[in-house]
Amino acid sequence: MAHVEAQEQSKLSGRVRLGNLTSRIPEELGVFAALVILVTIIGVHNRSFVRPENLLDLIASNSFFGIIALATVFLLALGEIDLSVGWNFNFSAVIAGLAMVHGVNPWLAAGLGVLFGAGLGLVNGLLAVGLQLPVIIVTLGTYSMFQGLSLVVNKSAAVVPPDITGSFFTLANKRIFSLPYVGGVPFLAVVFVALAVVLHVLLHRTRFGYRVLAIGSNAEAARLAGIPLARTRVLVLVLVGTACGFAGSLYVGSFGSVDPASGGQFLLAVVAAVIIGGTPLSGGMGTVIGALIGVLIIATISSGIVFFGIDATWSTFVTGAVIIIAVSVDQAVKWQRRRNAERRASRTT
Amino acid sequence: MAHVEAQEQSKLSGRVRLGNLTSRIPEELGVFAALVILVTIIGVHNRSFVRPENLLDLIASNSFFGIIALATVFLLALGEIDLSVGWNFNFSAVIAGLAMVHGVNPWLAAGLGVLFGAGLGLVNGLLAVGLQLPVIIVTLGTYSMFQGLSLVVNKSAAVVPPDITGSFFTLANKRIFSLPYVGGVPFLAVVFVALAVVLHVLLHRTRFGYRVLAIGSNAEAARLAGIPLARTRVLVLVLVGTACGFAGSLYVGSFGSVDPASGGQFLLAVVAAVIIGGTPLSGGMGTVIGALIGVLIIATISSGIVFFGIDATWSTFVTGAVIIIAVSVDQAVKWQRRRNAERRASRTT
Amino acid sequence: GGVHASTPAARQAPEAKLTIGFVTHFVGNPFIRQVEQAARDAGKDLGVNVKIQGTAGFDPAAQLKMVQDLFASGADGVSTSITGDSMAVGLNKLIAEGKPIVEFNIFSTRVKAPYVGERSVVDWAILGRAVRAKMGGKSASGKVLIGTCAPGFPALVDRIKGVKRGLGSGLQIKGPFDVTGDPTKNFSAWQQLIAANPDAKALIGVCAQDLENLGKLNAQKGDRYITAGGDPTLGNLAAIAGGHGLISMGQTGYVQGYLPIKMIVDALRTKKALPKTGFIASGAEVITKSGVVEPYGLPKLSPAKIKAFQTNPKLQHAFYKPLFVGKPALFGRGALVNWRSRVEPIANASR
Amino acid sequence: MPAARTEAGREGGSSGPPSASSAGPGPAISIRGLVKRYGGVVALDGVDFQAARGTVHAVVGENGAGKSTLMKILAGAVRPDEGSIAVGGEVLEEQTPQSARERGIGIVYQELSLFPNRSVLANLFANRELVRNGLLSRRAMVERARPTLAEVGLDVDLDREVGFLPIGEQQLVELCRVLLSEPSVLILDEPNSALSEDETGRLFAVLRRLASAGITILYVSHRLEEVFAIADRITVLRNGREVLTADRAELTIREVVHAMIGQSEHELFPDRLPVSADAPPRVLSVRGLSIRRRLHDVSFEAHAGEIVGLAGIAGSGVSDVLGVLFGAVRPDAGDVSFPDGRGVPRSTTSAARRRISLVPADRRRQGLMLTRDVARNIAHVSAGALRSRSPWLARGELAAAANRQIRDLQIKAPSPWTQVHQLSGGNQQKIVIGKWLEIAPDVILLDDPARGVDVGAKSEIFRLVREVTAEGRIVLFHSTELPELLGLCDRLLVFYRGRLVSDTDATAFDSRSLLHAINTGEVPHTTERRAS
Ligand SMILES: Nc1ncnc2c1ncn2[C@@H]1O[C@H](COP(=O)(O)OP(=O)(O)OP(=O)(O)O)[C@@H](O)[C@H]1O
Ligand SMILES: Nc1ncnc2c1ncn2[C@@H]1O[C@H](COP(=O)(O)OP(=O)(O)OP(=O)(O)O)[C@@H](O)[C@H]1O
Ligand SMILES: [Mg+2]
Ligand SMILES: [Mg+2]
Repeated sequence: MAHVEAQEQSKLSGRVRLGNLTSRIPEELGVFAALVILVTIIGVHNRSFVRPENLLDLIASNSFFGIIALATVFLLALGEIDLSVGWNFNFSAVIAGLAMVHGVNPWLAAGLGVLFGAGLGLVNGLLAVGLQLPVIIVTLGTYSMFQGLSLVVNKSAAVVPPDITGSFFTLANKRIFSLPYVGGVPFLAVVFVALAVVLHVLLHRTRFGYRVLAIGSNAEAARLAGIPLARTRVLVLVLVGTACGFAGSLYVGSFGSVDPASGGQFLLAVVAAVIIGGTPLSGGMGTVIGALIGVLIIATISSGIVFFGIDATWSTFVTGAVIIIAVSVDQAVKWQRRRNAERRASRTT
Repeated sequence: MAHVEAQEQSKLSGRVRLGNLTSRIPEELGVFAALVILVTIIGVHNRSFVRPENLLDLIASNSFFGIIALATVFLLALGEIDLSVGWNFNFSAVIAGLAMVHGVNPWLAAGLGVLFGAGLGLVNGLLAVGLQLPVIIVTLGTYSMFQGLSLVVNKSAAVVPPDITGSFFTLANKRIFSLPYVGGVPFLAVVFVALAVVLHVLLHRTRFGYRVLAIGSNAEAARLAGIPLARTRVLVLVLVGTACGFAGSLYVGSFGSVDPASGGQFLLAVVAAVIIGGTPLSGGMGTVIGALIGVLIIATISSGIVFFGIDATWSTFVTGAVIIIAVSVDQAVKWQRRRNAERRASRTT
Repeated sequence: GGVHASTPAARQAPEAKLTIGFVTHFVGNPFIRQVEQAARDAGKDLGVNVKIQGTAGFDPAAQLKMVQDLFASGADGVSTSITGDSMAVGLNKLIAEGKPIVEFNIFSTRVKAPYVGERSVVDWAILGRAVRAKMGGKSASGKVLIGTCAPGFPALVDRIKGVKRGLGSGLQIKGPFDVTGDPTKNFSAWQQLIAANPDAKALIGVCAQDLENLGKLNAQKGDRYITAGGDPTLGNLAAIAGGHGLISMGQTGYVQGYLPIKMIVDALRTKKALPKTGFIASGAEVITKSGVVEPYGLPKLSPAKIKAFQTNPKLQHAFYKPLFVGKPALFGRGALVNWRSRVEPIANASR
Repeated sequence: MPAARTEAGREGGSSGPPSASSAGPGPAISIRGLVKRYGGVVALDGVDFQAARGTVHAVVGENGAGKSTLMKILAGAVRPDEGSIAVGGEVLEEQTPQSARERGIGIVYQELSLFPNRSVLANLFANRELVRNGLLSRRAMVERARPTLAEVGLDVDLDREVGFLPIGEQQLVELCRVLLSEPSVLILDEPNSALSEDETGRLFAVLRRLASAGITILYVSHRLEEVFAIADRITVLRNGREVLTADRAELTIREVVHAMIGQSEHELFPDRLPVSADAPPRVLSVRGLSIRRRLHDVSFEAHAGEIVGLAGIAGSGVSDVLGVLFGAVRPDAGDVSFPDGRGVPRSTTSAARRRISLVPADRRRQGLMLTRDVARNIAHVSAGALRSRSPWLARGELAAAANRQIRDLQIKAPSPWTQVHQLSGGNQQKIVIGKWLEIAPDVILLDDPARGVDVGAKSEIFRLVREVTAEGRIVLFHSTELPELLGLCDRLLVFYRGRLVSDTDATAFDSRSLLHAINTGEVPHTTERRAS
C-alpha cells in the first residue's frame, strides 16, 4: 500500500548517521508543528485563547482521556488495541466514588480505584493470554461487561461522594504552583505532563519498554530471544488498566462525582490521539510524546470550534476537516525532514 | 504474542493435506458452532424465537450493518480499517432520502445513494493514497466530516420521503418468495445472504481478491511482484463505500425514513462482526462467510436478551459475557480441529 | 416484524397476567433510570409484568427491533421513546395489527399512538423568564450563551425555542453551541465557552449534565454568571443548593414512566383502544434554591426529598402514586386517573 | 564493563551466558536418534552425530535435507518428536530458546530473527540490554558492541532501523548479536549466504579465534569451497539422515557432493550456448543513470544472448541499478532504453507487464507470502500483476503452474498447497525464481538468485538462466559469490560507491582481481582477453 512505503521511509526516523554519533531530529516534529499552527491560528483570531491560564485549563480538562492515551501507546507498540478503556475508566471511577460514599478515606478510595483499574486490565490480559486471542476481540467483550457491571453497581445514578471538601478533592482542582508570566499551574496538567515523561522513559529507556517494542516488531523473533511474550502482554494491559483507574480516580477528585456515562465516549478520542501522535497500529513503534501532542491537538480543535464561535451544525464537519489538515501537516513535515536527513547523511559519507 | 502463533497456526489450518489432494475443513466451523449453540439455548427457552419466520426477520433487520461488515472484510484483509462506515451509511441514506423528497423516482434515488456511498469511499481512498496515510487515520477525519455534512444537509431532522407506497418501498419490506416449512423469505435477508456469497467468491476466486490478500500478506513483496497497490487500495475503499451506500438506500426503502442518528452506532458492531467472524486485523486473511456468521451472532445476542427478558440493567453485561463465551467456543473448536488435522495428516504417511 | 405469536389484546383473558414492554434510549442515564423505576412501580401497582429494554445511545432501528422482539416474545403492549422517525413505519405496522403502543419522552408525529412527555417550549420559557428576571427584568441587557448536547435534535430545538421566548428581546443571545453529551467533554466545552466569552452574563444548557458542570465553573469564577439547565440530577441540585446555579427545569420523569404503563393496561383491560394520536403533559418541575415545584398540584419538594428519591425509590413511589389512584380529580390525588380527559392535540407538545 | 553486565544478567532473569572459560568441561554436542515430523513430512529421520569441543563442524546437505530443523532443535526453537541431545555430557530435556541461551548455545538462524523496525543497537542487545541504575545505558552498549562490530567489519549507523539494511548487513547484525552473547556453542545456519567474499573472510577469522578458545561451532552452508576452508569435520545430511561424517582432511568436495545428491558433481556452470538464430539482435542501453548520492552517471549496454554480471558490495549501487531498471527506484537523471523501445518503467506493475522481472535479494521481505501456499506464491506475478481477459482465479491453472515450477526447479514441496513458510530456505528461494520464470520474462534482473540453494539445484538454475539467455532475452546477474559471477557471466560490470568502474569481458578478471576491484574500485588495467 502506498502508505506502507511511506511508513517504511518514515522508519528512517529522525536519526541520521553522523560518523558514529547520531543527532536526533524528533519524530514528533510534524505533529508538534501542526499543534503550533492550530494554536497560533486560534490565538490570532481570539487572543484570550492563548492566555496561559486558558491553555493550562485546556490541558487539565483533557488530561483524563489523555492519561489513558499515553498508556495506550504501549499497547499499540505491541500491535494490539484495547476497546474497553472508556468503561474501565468509568467503572474504576464509580468504584472509587462508591468507596468514598461508604465513608472510605478519599485518598484510600482513590488508591482503590487505581488498583481496581489495574485489576480490570489484568482481566483483559488473562483472557487474551488464556484464550490466545487478540486483545481487540477480548476487549470487545469486556467493553460491554465493564459498562454493564458499572451500571449495575452505580444503579445508573451519578455517584456523588457526600463530602468533597477533603484534601484529595481540593488538590485535584488546585493550581499547585505558579510560574512567572504563566500563573498558577493546575495539578491535573502537571500530573498529565509528568506522566508523559515517565512513560516516555519507560518505553525508550527500560528493558520493559524494549521488550514491548521488540514483541511488536517481530513476535516470533522475540520468542526466540527468550522474551516472555505472555507476561509482557499481560503487564502492558495492566499498565493500561492502571492508567484508566488512575484517570478515573482523578476524575472523581476533580468533578466530585461520576456520571454513569462518563468515559463512554473515550475510545475514539484515545485512539485518535495516539495515532495522530504518530504511533502506527502495526506495532513495533510508539511515541508517548506524540500521543501527548495528539491529545493537545484534539483538545485544541474542539476548543477552537468554540473560540471561532462555529455554529453547532457545522462544528462536527470542521472537526473532521481540521484533523485531516493536521495529519497532512505532519506528513508534509515528515517528508521535508526526511529529505534533510538524507542530505546531511550524504554529506557525512 | 501468544496469539500470534495461534494466528500463524490458524492461518495454516483450514487446509489439511492428504497426499496431494486437499480436503477443506472450513475456517468458519468454530463461529458457526457458537451461533448454533446460542440459537439453540434461546430456542429452548422460548420456542417462538426459533420460528423460521422470526429467524428470517432477525437476519433481515440486521442486514444493514451486516452488508457493510461483509465488505469490510476486504479492508481488514488488506490490513486496514475504516472508521467512517457508519456515517457514510448515514450520509448516503440521507442523500437518497432527500432525492426522493425532491421528487426523484425512488429507484433512481436509491441508485444515487449507492453511487454517493461509492463516492465517499473514493474520497477516503484518494486521501489515503494521496497523503500516504493509513486508512484509519484518514477515516478518523472523514468520520466527523461525513457526520457533520450529513447533519448540515438533513438539517438534523429525519429525512422522510413523502410517498412511501412505491414499488421500491414495498419490495424492501416484502417477503419475496416462500419456502416449504419456512414460509415467506424477506427480500432483505435474501439480498444479504446473496451478497455474502458474491463477496466470498470475489475474495477467494478472482484476481482482485487475490491481489487484496497478497497485499495484506506482504505489501513490499506485492509491490515488487508488480501488484498495483494504490489502485487496489482505492478499489477496496470504493467497495466498502458502495456497500455503505447500498445499505443506506435499503434502509430508506425499508424504514421509509432516515434519522440523523441512524448508523452512528454501526462502527463497533461492524468491526465486532468481522473479527468475531475470524478475520484478523493483521491482514492477509479474510472470511466473508465468517463475517456473515459474526453478524448473526451479534443479532442473536441482542435479540436473545429480549427473548430471555433480561432486564436493561443487566443486558449490557450479558451481551459482553456472551461475546466472550462465543469466541471461546470458536477457539475451542479451532484447537480441536487443528489436532484432528495433524492426526489425519500424519496417518497418511 | 415477526409478531403473530403474541396474543392480540382482544383475546386476552382479563385475569391472565399481562406483560408490558418498556423500551428506552440512553440506558443508564439517571433521568431514564427514574422513568424505568416508575414503569416498574406501575407494573407492581397494576399487577402486570414490565419488561424493560433499552439502547446505549440514540439508535432508532435497534429500539424498533426491541419493540418487535418484545411482541414476538409475547408482550401484550409496549411503551417506547421515539428516538427517530425510522421507527414510525414499523410501529404503525404493529399498531395496525392492534398492538397497543404508547410513546414517551420523545415522540414522532408519524407514529399513530399517544405521547406522554414534556411541553418543551412552554416549560422552558419559564426557565427563560426566570433567567431574564435575574438579569434585571425589563431593563435586562447583556450576553446569554446557550448550549445543546445534540445540535438540531427536535426536542432540544423546542427547548431552545422556549428559552429564547422566555428571555424575550433586548438581550444578546449567542448559540446554540455544541457542548456534547459526554460529561467530560461537556465540562471543557463550557470552560472554553466561558474563556471565549468572558463578558457573558448568563449560561443556559438544555441537557442534563450542563448545569452540574456550569455550577463547578461558576464556583471557580466566584459565581460571576447566572446559570440554568435541565433535570433534577444530584449534580444539578448540588449546583443550585451551592448557589452556583439559578434554576433547573424538570419534566417529571416519573409520570413519563408510570402513565404509559397505566394507559396500556387500562386499554387492554377495558378493551377500549388507545387514542391514535394526542399528547399528555408529564408536567414541568421547576427546581430552584427554594425547592422543587411539582406539577398537578403535588406538594412542593425539598431538595433533600429529591435526593432521598434517588437513593430510596419507595419514597418517590409513595409521593407520585396518588396521582394515579382514587377518584378522578383535576389536581392532586386522582389527577391522572382519568387520563383520557387530559389528552391534548400532539401539536401542543412543541408549542 | 562487568558491573553493567551483571546488571543485565539480573534484569534479564537469565544469568548471562557462561563465557567459554567459566563453562568448565567444554560442552561437546552429541545427538541420538533425533526425529522430527511435520504432519506428513519427515524433516529428521533419526539423526545421530557428535561434535567435538573446539572444532568447526560443518553440516551440509541438499535443500530440505533437515539442516535447519536440526539446528533449530539444538537452539530450542523446535521440539523434536524423538531422540536426545546432550551438551557437555548433560542431556537436555524440554529445551526452550531461553534454556538454550542459558546453556550458552547461540545461533544465527538461516531466516534471521531480527526486529525490523528496531535500531541496530536494540537488535544487537535484544533481551540482553545493558542497564545502569535502572535505565538502559546506550553508551555502555555502544562501547560493548564496538569491538565486535569492528572485528566482523559491520559499519552502519547503530540507530538505523534494521529493516532498512540490505540483507547482507542484516546477516552481520544477527552475527554480531550472537557473538556478543559469548556462546559456548555457536550455531551458524548459512550465516554468510548474502555476505561478500571479504566479509566472509573476516567471519572465518572470528570462527578460528573462537574455536581455538574451545568453543564448539556448527556451521551450515552450501558454499562447499568455503566449508572446506573453515571446517575441521564435515557431516552430510540427506533426507533427514546422517549419511557421512568425516574429518575434512579425509574428504574431497566431489565425495561430499556425491553424498549429498547421490550423483557425483556435474558441471556447476553450463557452457555458453549458441544464441538461437531467429532471435533478433536486441539491446538494453543505459545512459548517464544517476540517483542523488547513490548512483553516479552509470552507462552500459546489455545485449541479448549474453549474461551480464553486476559486481559490487553493499552500497556499490548494484541493487539501485537493478531497482531502477525494474521501476522500483526513481532515478534522478539518465535515460534507459529497453528492447521494446521504451524507457524506465513507470511502476513495478508496468515493468511486470512489459515482462521485465527482478528476483530480489531478500526473499522473505521482498519475495514471498510466507503464510500462503506455493501455488499462490507462484501466481504472484501472473495473477497479481499481468493483465488478463478473465477476472477469475482458476485453481486448476494455479496448481498446473505450481507443479510446473516444482518440477523445473526441483522444489521440495509436498504439494502446491503447502504453505511456503513450511519449506526449507533454499526451496523458498526457488519459488521466488519460479514466480518470475512463470511469466516467461523478457528482461531478467537477478539479485543474488541462488542464495542458499544447494549445488544440484544451483547448476539447474544456472542452466535455465543460460537457456533463456540463448533464447534472446536480456539477463543481468548480481551475486555476492564471485565464483558465480566469474563462472556464469559473459561480461562483468564492476560497481564501486555508485560508480561503474569497469565494463569488460568476464575473462578479464580472476577471483583475486575481482575481489580487489569491488572492494577498492581499482581494476587491473588490462583490456586484452586472457585465455581462461
Ligand atoms: N514448519 C514446518 N512445517 C512443515 N514442514 C517443515 C517445516 N519446517 C521445515 N519443514 C520441512 O522439513 C524439511 C527440512 O527442512 P529444513 O529447513 O531443515 O531443510 P534445510 O536442510 O535447512 O534446507 P535448506 O538448505 O534449503 O535450508 C523440508 O522438507 C521442509 O519442507
Ligand atoms: N531503504 C533505504 N533507505 C536508506 N538507506 C538504505 C536503504 N536501503 C539500504 N540503505 C543503505 O544504503 C546502503 C546500500 O544499500 P543497497 O541495498 O542500496 O546496496 P546496493 O547499493 O544495492 O549494493 P548491493 O549490490 O550489495 O545490493 C546500505 O549501507 C544501507 O544501509
Ligand atoms: Mg535451512
Ligand atoms: Mg542491496
